[in-house]
Amino acid sequence: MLQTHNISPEQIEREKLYQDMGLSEQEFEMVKRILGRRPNITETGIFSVMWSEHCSYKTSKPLLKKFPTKAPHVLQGPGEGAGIIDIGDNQAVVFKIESHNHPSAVEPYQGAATGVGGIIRDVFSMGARPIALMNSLRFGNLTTDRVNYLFSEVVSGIAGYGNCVGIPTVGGEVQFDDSYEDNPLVNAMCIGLINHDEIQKGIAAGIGNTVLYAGAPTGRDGIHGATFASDDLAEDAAKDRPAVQVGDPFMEKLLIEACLEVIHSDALVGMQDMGAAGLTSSASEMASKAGTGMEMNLDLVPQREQNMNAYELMLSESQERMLLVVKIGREQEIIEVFERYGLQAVAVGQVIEEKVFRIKQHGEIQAEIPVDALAEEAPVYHLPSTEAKYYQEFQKIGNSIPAIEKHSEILKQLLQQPTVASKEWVYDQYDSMVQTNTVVTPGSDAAVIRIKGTNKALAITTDCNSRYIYLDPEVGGKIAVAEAARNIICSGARPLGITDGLNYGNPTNPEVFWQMEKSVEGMSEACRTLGTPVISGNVSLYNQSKGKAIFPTPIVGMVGLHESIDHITPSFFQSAGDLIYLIGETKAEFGGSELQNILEGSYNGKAPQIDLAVEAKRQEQLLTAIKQGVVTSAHDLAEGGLAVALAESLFTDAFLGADVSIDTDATVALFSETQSRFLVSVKEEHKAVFESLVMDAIEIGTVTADGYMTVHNNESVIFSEEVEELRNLWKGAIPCLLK
Amino acid sequence: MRKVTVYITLKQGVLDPQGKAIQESLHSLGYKEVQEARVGKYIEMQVEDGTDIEVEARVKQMCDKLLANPVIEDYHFEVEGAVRS
Amino acid sequence: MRKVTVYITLKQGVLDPQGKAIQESLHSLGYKEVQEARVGKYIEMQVEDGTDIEVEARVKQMCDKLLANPVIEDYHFEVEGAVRS
Amino acid sequence: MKFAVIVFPGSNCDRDMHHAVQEVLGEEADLVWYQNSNLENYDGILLPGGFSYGDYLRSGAVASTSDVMNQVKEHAAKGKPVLGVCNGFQILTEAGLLPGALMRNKGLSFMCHQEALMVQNNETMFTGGYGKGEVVRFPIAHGEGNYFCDAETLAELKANNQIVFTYENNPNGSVSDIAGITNKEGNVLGMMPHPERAVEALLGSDDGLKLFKSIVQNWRESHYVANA
Ligand SMILES: Nc1ncnc2c1ncn2[C@@H]1O[C@H](COP(=O)(O)OP(=O)(O)O)[C@@H](O)[C@H]1O
Ligand SMILES: [Mg+2]
Repeated sequence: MLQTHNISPEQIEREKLYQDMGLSEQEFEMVKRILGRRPNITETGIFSVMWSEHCSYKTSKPLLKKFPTKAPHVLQGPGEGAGIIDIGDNQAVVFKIESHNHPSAVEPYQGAATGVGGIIRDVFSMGARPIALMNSLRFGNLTTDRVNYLFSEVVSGIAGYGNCVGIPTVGGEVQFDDSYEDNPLVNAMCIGLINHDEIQKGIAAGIGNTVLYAGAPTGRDGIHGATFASDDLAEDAAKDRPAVQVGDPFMEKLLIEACLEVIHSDALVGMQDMGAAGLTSSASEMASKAGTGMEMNLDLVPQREQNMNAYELMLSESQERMLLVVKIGREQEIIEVFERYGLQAVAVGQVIEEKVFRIKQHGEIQAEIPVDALAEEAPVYHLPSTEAKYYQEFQKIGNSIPAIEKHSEILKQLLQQPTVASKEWVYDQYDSMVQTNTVVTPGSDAAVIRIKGTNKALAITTDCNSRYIYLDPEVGGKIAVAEAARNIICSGARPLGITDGLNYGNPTNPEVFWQMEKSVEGMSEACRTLGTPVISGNVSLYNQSKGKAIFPTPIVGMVGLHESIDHITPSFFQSAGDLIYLIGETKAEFGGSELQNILEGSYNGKAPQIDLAVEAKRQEQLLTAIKQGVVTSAHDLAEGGLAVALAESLFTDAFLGADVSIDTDATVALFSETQSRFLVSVKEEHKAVFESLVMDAIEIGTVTADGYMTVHNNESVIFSEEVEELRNLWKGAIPCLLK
Repeated sequence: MRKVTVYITLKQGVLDPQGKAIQESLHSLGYKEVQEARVGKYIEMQVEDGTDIEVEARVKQMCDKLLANPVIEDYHFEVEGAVRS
Repeated sequence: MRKVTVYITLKQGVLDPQGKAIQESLHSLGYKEVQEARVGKYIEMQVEDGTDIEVEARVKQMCDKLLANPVIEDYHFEVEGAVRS
Repeated sequence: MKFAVIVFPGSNCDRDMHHAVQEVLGEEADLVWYQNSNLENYDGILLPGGFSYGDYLRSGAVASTSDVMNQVKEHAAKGKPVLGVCNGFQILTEAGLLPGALMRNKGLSFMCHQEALMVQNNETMFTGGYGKGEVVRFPIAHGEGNYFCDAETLAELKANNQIVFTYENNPNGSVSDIAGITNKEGNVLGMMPHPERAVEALLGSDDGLKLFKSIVQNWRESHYVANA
């Protein structure tokens, strides 16, 4: 790691040391202009992390502006630790997603664990009690020891942290594709519950007020992590190893309880977690937001290691740390709360009028920087964007129907594709029930969490089919939002809003930037049409190694509200005799499909098309029908099309079967991935009402008691497979691949 | 058959929450003299015999490939009856 | 300051799923010579100085009261610079 | 009847236990922080699940050495009910209030799902409301629920009818499929499965409610006799 002791400002400039820290020459010149002198090593480090993509969003800012972020029910949009949406009764839901990709590629267990820890702090720093966690993962195919290792360790890391802090991990997604082989994606989402009057902000207001440091002492962990996350993953990730942080979920649990107790004290002015760029970003952002300055004495900062210098203390990313601003004279009562939980809380500085960020150590000023220079005045880049060559080629390819002899064989293969297969191996390792609110545990379209003391519940899902987005970023972006909404609707809830986890390759590649631009535009349009504003998010760029970028992966984390728990609807068939309906017509669309993956081992052609107006109408009608109680089960069609959705609807302990008939071409009907479709079951007696409410519903068959999945067209039976056998293939696939 | 003992410890500077918890609980039990505690793994294996060199080379591979996590852990090992190399 | 090292192992007869898993993965990696693997804990402490007897007596207490669980574990320890007692 | 739910640093099923007793069962319950607490005025003590002290060293080990456990021992010595669930069970074994130990699951990983349990002994103050041999569904959520004890201890457990719950399909490698046991006297129950997570049908099972009702029922009867 970069040696930071006794390096002179001159040396930094002469030897261009700022470049190792991630600052460009132009940026270094900006720094000199802002300071009116050469920065010292500490200041250079502070600028480099604050101006890193991870903290400043310098290349993605122009794109993020495109997202719709306002709506009457949005109490807090992007900008704070997490976004907040009103759910009535003076309650609100708080949520955000965050990536921890690079750390997870280097040390999967700790990388994933600390990713979970970080997103939890974002949520409780708003004053909310975390009530659920989700995780959205991407890995290469489970064919190499390395990938298997990354996958298993990431899952244990998420489990190890989430289970210990006592927040249920209620859902997520895992997609496996070669583009993630060296660059797995680990995005964690946290959802919290808060009363309107308890909302905290990360502000350092009130000149003379005290700055408190709470939680774990500072070590040399993850120094420069933010910069690390803003660069390509080095082929020899070893050189990044100093960036590894270790999490302590036990400490986090105590921090949660202590922080949620201090928010009730009027002595507390502001609170923020120390995330990326640790002390530097939390302190400077709190001051910047309040239009104040801050002075800190590093000698007072609790330290885990010997003789750490200012650079190390300011840039360390040690976990489980919080920064609080407390009314002057009221420190002790706050400190006592932390001490009762066995936590350290120490006064390390104060809010000052002069809008500067001043750092002292050993009686000397180690850094003095205008506050706004770090946040507001960070550089913003408008990078060039070029329509990708591959896309132009793919657009020329027409939709053809693949030739298939045995549809039942294809179905079996599909069910064993890791992306389609049961994720039970994953979520069984997560405590999905702690806090006793989980009505729908992992395994359905959306997770459902009841809200104690009310008749309401929340539905949560994460979705992003990056294959479509790779083929067509704009259309794929729309689909990601639409699919999330479908999952929420199927559970019987109305979508409230989303958080977005944007994961892409190197933005300085114009084709990658084009992917970013188009997918964000697509998502934005879908958010507008479906009424789901973006209230928070995260950007992770430079997800590529050996010059190969990942599929563009803008993950959508969506939360919905059940006005009544009576609306909660399962995604599985419930009883024999129920009628099975397919909502939405089916076209021959195989670009980016799981079938294409099986047959060609790659993705090409056009992504499935989507008409957002139609999508919105169908979702509205289905939700109306659900609320009127005429829908027994609802499941959306995703990877693998109707065949997979039908099988999934039968994978319960109810040992049911289904007998459906299709009139169009079997391959299209069974495996096409045409969008905006749902599979629902309805009781005979509700037939009329259901059909009057849902326009595009076609009755395709009935739920049976024979334990077979039977598909036929008007001439003959296409196949009839034992559900139990299909289920075993589907359940066993991932454990088998890991053996 | 040889007994091989592998000691796996966290690298210096890597946070050891477990060690910290143990130290604190020893303090609360009155053992204030404990200044630091760090926890490692200790693996005992029975390995078919071979020359010192062979066995040591193989065990080193096992540590690098599986037993230790080079990103955060150090290791050392003893091969029973081997002449310190 | 003295360095004290405590070794905690599972009692014979208590089965050790972790050790078994390690042995199996070693086999699948081709290290078939590994006949048995058992995983234990290894705790390094820095303890304020005292006579050998004192320190050893205190450490023994720590093990009995907290560090080891007699139902499933055995332990032994080394006090740096102590004359084997 | 008044319950104390002991809260250790790192407990995380304390609120769930409190909710089950106070809101669902409708009995009085307090969350009692482990430090300078007084358990004298409580009729029943509940040790909730979670990761006390991060489960560092051994699950339940550190918590078992805290002062409040001495009060729990006194309370138990008076024959009053003590229920330890999951981490609570681990603490009880570490504290010596129950025999044996809980080791790493045989599959090594944490597991969370519903399990079918058989009520082996319905004559305890915790299981009076169940039928003998009744099969109930409780969630499990643990990484170290693999119950171990030596042969003599196991023989004793059987001889004294201390095995209260067994798994129908042993998920973690526990000896004799043990999911929950009592002490000899029968007033201290430790179990890995979570009855407090099985008190509302909305959440998938309410089979656990009978367990709490049994405790209250038993307490009422004994006090009726006592006060009569
Ligand atoms: N990483 C994960 N963590 C927890 N649950 C997961 C994870 N991946 C998938 N699941 C669960 O498995 C089920 C199927 O996932 P998925 O196929 O992505 O659902 P859908 O396609 O309806 O979005 C969902 O209930 C999801 O929550
Ligand atoms: Mg779905």
